Amino acid sequence: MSSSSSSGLTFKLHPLVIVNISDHYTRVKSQQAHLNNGVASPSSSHPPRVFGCVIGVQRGRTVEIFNSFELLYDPVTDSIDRSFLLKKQELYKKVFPNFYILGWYSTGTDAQESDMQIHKALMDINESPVYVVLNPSINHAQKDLPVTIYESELHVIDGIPQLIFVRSSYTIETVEAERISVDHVAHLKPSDGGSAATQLAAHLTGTYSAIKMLNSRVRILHQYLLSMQRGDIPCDNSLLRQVSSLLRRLPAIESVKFQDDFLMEYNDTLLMTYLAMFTNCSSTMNELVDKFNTTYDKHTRRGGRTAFI
Amino acid sequence: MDSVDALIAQIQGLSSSPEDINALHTHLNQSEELLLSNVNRLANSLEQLDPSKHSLGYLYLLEASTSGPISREQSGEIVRCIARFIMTCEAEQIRLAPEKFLSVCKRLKDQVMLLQVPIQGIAPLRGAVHKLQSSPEHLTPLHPDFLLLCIMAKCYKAGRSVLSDDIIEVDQPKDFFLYCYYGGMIHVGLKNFRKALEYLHNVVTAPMTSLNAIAIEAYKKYILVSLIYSGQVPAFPKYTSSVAQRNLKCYSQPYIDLVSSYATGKISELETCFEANMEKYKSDNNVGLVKQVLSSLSKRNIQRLTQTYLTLSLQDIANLVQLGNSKQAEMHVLEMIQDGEIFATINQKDGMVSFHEDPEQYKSCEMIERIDSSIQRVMALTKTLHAIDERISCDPAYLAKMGRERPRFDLDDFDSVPQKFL
Amino acid sequence: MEAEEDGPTSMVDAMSANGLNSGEESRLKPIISSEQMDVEAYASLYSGRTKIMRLIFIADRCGNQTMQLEALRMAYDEIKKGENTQLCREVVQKIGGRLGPAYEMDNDWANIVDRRAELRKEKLDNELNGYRTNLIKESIRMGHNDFGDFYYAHGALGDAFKNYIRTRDYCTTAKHIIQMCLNVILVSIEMGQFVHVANYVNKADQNPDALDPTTVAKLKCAAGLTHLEGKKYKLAARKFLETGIELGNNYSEVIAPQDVATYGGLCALACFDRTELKNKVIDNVNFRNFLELVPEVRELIHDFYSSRYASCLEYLENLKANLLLDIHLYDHVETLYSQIRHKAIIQYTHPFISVDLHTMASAFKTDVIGLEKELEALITDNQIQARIDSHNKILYARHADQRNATFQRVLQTGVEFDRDVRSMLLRASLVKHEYSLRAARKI
Amino acid sequence: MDFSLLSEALSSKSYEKVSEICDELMLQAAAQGINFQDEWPHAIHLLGHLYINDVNSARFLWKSIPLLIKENQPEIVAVWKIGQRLWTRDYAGVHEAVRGFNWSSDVLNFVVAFSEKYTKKMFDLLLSAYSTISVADTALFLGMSEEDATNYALQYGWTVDPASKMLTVKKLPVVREQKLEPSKLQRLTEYVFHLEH
Repeated sequence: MSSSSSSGLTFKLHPLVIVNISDHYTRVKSQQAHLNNGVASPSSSHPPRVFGCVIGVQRGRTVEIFNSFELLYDPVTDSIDRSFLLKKQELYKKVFPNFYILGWYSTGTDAQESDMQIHKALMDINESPVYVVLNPSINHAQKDLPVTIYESELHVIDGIPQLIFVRSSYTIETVEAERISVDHVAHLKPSDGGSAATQLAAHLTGTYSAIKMLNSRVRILHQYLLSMQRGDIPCDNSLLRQVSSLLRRLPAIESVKFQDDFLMEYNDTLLMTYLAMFTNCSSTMNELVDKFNTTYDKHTRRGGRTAFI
Repeated sequence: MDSVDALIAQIQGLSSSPEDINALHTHLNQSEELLLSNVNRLANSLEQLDPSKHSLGYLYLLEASTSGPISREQSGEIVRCIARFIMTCEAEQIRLAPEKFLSVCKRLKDQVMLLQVPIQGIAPLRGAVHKLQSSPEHLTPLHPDFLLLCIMAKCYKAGRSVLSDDIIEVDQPKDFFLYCYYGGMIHVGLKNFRKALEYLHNVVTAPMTSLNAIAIEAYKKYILVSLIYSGQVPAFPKYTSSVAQRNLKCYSQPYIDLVSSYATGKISELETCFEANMEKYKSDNNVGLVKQVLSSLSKRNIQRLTQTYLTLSLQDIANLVQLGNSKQAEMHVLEMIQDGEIFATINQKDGMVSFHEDPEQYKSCEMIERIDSSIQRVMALTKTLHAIDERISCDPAYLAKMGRERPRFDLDDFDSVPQKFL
Repeated sequence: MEAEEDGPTSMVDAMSANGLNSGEESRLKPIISSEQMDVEAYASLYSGRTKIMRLIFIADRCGNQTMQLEALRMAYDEIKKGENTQLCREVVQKIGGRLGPAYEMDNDWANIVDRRAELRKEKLDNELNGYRTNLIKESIRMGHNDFGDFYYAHGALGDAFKNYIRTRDYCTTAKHIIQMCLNVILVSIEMGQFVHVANYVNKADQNPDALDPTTVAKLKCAAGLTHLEGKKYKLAARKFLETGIELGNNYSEVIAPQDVATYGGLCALACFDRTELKNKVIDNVNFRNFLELVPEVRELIHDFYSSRYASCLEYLENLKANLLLDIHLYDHVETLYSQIRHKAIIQYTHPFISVDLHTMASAFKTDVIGLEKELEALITDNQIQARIDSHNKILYARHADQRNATFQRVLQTGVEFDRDVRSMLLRASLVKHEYSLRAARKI
Repeated sequence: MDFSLLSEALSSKSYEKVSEICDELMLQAAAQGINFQDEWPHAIHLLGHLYINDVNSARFLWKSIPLLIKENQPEIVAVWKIGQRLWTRDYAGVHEAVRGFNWSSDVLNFVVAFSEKYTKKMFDLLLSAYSTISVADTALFLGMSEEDATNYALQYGWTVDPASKMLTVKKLPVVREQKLEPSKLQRLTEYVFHLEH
């Protein structure tokens, strides 16, 4: 079933499509969880499947998949909402007149038997549609993108001609604007406010672990020396020399000079922080003043804004 | 049972749970006429109530019983009674009837003023302010009264406890004007000119549609304090109301004259100006301040010398600053060293003074503490601003204006929604 | 005749300029111009009305009887060459018979001139009317122009100005416009109306194709004078420095090339920093030609640049009396001099960590007490970053500690910010209160 | 009136607390309507202000004391005399005023403590403000005889030039213990974090 394609078409897939599918899936999944609201229903236990169309252009033997849109799926009849599809197609035609429906997408580990029904249903729109499958289960061992593109080929199996899905190879293609925005989206994490804070945290964590490491190593040395002093371990002069030279490199925090420099630096840093704080504060204030002036502006502004600050 | 006794009983019965007190409040409001018709009996009935437990009821009775004219003999007792009530009453309860509480406090203030014992009202009003205000940022009508009593009783330090709160919420402009004016006076009395300037500045630059006497008096003092503090009077900031910008100067010509003669840096000119306008300053009760302006000029002139000279003989200082002799110059310099206004050492042997730079190196723990506390202040300020910003973002008046200004809904609107609603 | 006058001066210059040790030599040699002004030589640099006015100006201000009479005599002689009888009467009055009968009012001459003027005016009037009816543009322009010339010659500057302005509407070529502008500029300078000068210089500059180098130079001078009059010395310096040598003696009705050197040199000294002085004055080949005409100015600029302040100031002092008799510069001499002196003091102190006030005082031809006062003023004005050790009479440079200054500024700003925010919130509270009051009243 | 706090402060020689205690006590007493003026320890109260160098408050207090009381209690007037000298910066006069009255036993200790503190303060002032100073002036500032003053100054390493009767001040290097709590670093981190969010 998953032999490779022999059509000789080249597929180019844009990351926007992958992000779209992933977003579609995540959204539906979280909505489903929200709807069930903790009640363990059977449907929440297995992940939902999402469906949509992929659109783009075909030039000669190159198929370039630019974008996608979502489709409504009726689980009872196992089919997609035809009228919705046509309406969407019309809308997209207006925005992207050069794009054609190239095929469809769904989620799952692999192409399923039942998918062929949907696939066939699309053949009146595109006589040889493609099928993009995104595997939503996260597998850290896998380095490749969890996306597979299938084509359908007519094979004669057991004497009966049958349509079967065959894998096609693809490359990821992107344009500048898309690359930047996808890159941006990829770096957003829902857990924190912005990347800067994360960087700071990472930096601080790094420093912290380095210091912790240093501390533990020095402690080991200390214990070693203690044992040596007690006579538990034979005295090793060359090692002691090394320890001594190492110790000399440790910062001598107790010196007056250090105190002085440290205080100086600390004050400088604090002052910068202070400056940053009230710059921050003044921006907040500006915002507030703008709003306030909007709200309480006197007598419909004669002679410009009567600013009160 | 007599109706007043019944009311007393009700007060006694309904003073524990919040629901009861609310019910009592309604009932008391309905019984006002009853109270007013029995004014004479109320003093005795009050003895049956405990001001700390039955605060609300006590308040209504007290208010009614003191509403009539008060004779001189009674007034001592009444003042004591009100004072005791204010000190012991329950803040939660009296805040249900703030007007009544205010009226009682005002009466206390009037009586102590009448009896010429303003000091007697200070502690009670201080308590009253704290009990009445919902937050330390809130200005109550009692603030100015309290400050006035402090000034009258010359207990300037006592005023500080209330002035140390940063007020940002005002109900009545008049309270605000008086509060800032008195606040400025108290800080002047404490010789805390920086703070005084801040308060007076607030009066002068406050939004106003017509000029008021407080603003004029405040402006006069503002000029004097500015001269003492910085040697010059800054121009009106642009947010000053046009009324103030246009008119204040006309009302304070003697003070404007003082500013221009101060700017010449010549003591003699300043003194001439002082003599010429003496009567005006006297009638404004500002002679003391004007004298301080005079003495600040010599100091300022000496300070200017420190910018120019490394060493200078005492005689030269005396000549340059128009002081009588070198001994006087020495005393001036010494005074300024003592007050930390200049950094210098006197060499009596050669009759010279060496001026130094500020020895502050900005690398001490004290400095850290100072910046630290400043940072904390700014952080608190930012927090306050954010809170107000959020309030105004949800204010119907703001939203209505926003809607009018941008009739069509466009996607950019999403950006102006504060992100920190979480 | 003027060229002859110029000859000797430039030869002296050429000699000292070409000498190997020219700087040294000139410093040692006594400065000539300290002697009294040679009025005749001065007057010969100018022509037309300005020559007369300058002579009268000198007579009014010199405070020296011989010189005054000399100047008035020359003015009288010059007036008699022209047709301005009114001016003649004024000068005669000023002379007051002190020059003998030859310099009394020549009424016969005056009557003849006036009568002739009457006739000429009539003739011009008729001509112009004729042109007007025939609507010949060029002739109308000429007519107005002739009227302008006529009035100018008779000292009616206002009428001259009006007529020159009127030619404007009839100018057909760029050349005409330039001519009109030059005429207006000339009259305006005489009237002291420098706003017009500036306007018409601009107007002339808008027709670059019709400008020959001489005219360009004239316009630069006019612009320079305007800036000088407006106390914009830096701009004035630039204009004079840009003036081309083509000016020569072609603009003697307004300015002499010697003036360009003096005005430009002094303004530049007062306003330029060292690099500008070097690039735009000393290395300026074009301006060097002007400077050759006034060797004192050239020398003092060089002295200034090579920090020989005593010599520089000496030159300035010697020039001062004559400059005060200059109709354009007199009002600016004091300001320019004090600016130059301040600049010199600032430059003198600049490279040193400490300066002995005694040495410095002798370099500036003053005593220590006076110098201290000057320094004090400059330090207070933040022009010199230094402090005076009055005890040992030494000036110490003060190197501001940036870090400390930053701390001070930040802490100060922080306090102010805190105060401002809170008072803003208070005002906001009041505005809000008033707003809700008004809203309540409306309901 | 409950003077226990005050007497406690006095007996434990915590003089710097006196003014605060008195101020508050006065307000409380007044609020209760007690006629406190007659038995109020004005002298102690005034001294309390002077002790913490709050001449300003002392002046206001003095102004609010009823005339009759001032007339009847010369000690109050004597205390204010000190205050007056402080107010006018009559450095030597302060010492005179301290010596010029026969203080009652209640007040005596307080006055002595004040005087000691003042002398110390004056010495510090001389130390910071002078490089050379005449013996006579030193004696005036410190309120001592010239001999005592010279000896006092010599203790601190000053040198005396007997010919000109001039003392040369020996500046002491100001050494301040600077200790930074680790918690400060913690706070700095918090600030930076506050800014990043």
